[in-house]
Amino acid sequence: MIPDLGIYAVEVTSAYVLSISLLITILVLSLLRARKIRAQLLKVEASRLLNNV
Amino acid sequence: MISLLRRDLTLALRAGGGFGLGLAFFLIVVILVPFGVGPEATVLSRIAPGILWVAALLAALLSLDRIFALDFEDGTLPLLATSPLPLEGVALIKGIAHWIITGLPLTLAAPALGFLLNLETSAYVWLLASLALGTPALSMIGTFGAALTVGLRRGGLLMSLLVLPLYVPTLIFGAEAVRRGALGLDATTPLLMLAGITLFSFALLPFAASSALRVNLR
Amino acid sequence: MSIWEYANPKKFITITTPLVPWILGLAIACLVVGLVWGFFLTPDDFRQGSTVKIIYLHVPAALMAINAWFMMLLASLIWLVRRHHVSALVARAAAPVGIVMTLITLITGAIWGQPMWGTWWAWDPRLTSFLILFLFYLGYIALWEAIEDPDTAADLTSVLCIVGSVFAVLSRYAVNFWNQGLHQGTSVPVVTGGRTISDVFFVPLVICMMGFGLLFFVLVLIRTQTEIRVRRMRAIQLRMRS
Amino acid sequence: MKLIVTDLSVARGGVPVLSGVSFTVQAGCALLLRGPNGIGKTTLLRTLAGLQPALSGIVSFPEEAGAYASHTDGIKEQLTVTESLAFWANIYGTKLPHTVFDAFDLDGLRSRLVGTLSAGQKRRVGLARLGVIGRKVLFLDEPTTSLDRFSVKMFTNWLWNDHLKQGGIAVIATHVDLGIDAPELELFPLRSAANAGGGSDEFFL
Repeated sequence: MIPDLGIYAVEVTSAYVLSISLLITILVLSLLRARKIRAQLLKVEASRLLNNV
Repeated sequence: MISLLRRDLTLALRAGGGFGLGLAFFLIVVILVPFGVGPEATVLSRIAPGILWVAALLAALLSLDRIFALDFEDGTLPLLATSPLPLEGVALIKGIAHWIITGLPLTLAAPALGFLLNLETSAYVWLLASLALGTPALSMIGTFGAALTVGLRRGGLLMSLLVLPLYVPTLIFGAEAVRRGALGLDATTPLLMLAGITLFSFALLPFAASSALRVNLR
Repeated sequence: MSIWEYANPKKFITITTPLVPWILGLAIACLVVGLVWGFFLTPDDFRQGSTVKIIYLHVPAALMAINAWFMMLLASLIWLVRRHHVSALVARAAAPVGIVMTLITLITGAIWGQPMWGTWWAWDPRLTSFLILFLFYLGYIALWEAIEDPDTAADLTSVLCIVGSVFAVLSRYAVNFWNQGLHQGTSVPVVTGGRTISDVFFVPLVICMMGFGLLFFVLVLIRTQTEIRVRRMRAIQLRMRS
Repeated sequence: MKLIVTDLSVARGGVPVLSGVSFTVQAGCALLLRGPNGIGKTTLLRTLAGLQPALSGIVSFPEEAGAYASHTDGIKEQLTVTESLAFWANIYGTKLPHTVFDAFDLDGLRSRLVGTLSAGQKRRVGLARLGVIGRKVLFLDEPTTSLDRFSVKMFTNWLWNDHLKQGGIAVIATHVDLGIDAPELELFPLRSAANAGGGSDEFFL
């Protein structure tokens, strides 16, 4: 099933690997940052309720 | 408006740093290049237009952040903002002042340095023309960059990062005009484009610069 | 529900949170289908051999890189005109995604061109204009990071984005002027609508484009939500301190 | 010639600082702003002068009549005293009134470079600028910092005789007792509540 990539196999695969890994990194970084900030926000909101109460 | 220009020029003259700084830097960069590239005349003459233009660009960039920073620190900017002189006028005058202090000397000194890089004789006219048309654009775009970063801590470095991409069209057309001049080809189209960029910058960028100033004065 | 409903950040979050998983799933599906189809099932090009398969990454990424900048331009204009807080944050959120798309375009473009041009980087005009776009993105993100007060940052970056767009388009044509260009003609000329590539290559390409578009959209949504939460934290802390 | 401020609220860095500020200053009168440091005196003065937008409320005074001056008053070291004042006169399109030199006791320093003056003398040149620009409504932020007692007296004389007597208006934020009888506005009660609305951050709360 693997297609015969001919003499340019290295180029094509490296392009795909590099690009897909870049996409995955930006996705993972964004999701991690989202979770981290969401956690911090909950902590800040909790402390805010404490102060106002 | 003229009084602001006159004051800026007298300040630059008296402070001493103004005129000499840009010119000295331009001289040093052009002289350094052969040490890096090697003395072969053919190589040097081929890259001379590019070197002269990049050196002129860097020299203009060097003295940009002083445009607003001095007035920002000693409180002149808020006073100018509340004066009858519109901020757009202030930005325009600062651009012109920067050009007279840095751009003009560069343009006049460039042919002399052309000899160092043994530029083709036919290119000197085009070098003068392209610098005369291009350096005002460098000053005005730079003034916009300076206005953007006037209040920031390490604004100087950030300003270079913001301004250099904006310089690319001017650099391309400027160096292209000189290169075509050197080869004896007709260089009017790049010169026209260069003049277009300069006129565009002087027409619209003062508004962008003044809105950035207004935000930074808040 | 008019677009200005999204002005309220809290409402923006409540509306977009349920959408994110769906769009993400759809984006990944499109990408997988498009790339697999393009990589495995399409024949080689007689001239370029298998390197033509890079088209499925290069063209969509390039499209997204340019659209990202124009979306940021639109968001900046909305911010300047309507003081619409979310649109300023959308512009800030889109920049890193845009810069990744530009990076992918540069890498795939260089790799794709290497066999034909003989060098890894041949200063081809179209690739070079993406290099310049990369510098614009860098400056834009750096300006956002350099300013503490969010409102000042939003104003200044909007002005930079508007001026930058004009000079980016200018550079696009200056670069063409500067080097005749070895780039392949546009594969999908939007204006003329005609196609220079045959059907068998075309369908996976469109799927890949949808995949990249959806991925870009969901990334911007996620990052915008995060920016809103950062602003919310800052606001609460400021109020608690004062 | 009146300065009317109705229900003004100002913010600093997106957080409301003062709200509900209302007062009217008739021609020939001054208003002293009192309040602890950081209450928002400078922010209020900058908003009145138009350097920054207010959150809400209206500030009304005749067009092109306002002028702002803070203790950093834009003195260039390399210009002489006359050149500095002439510059500001040109900018504001007024003639350089020679009375201002003796009003601020700068007569002997006319051709001296500002860089060679003492701190007190520099401040007097800064304040002399107010006399030169001929603006009726002045917003002064701590005008008397680093001024010796004698200079403060001179400034108040100028303010009283050459400005207020001629129908001028002045809003001054200061801790020093200027010795002129003018109403005072205590800003402490006007500071915004912790959760006051209107700040650009309010969207995010």
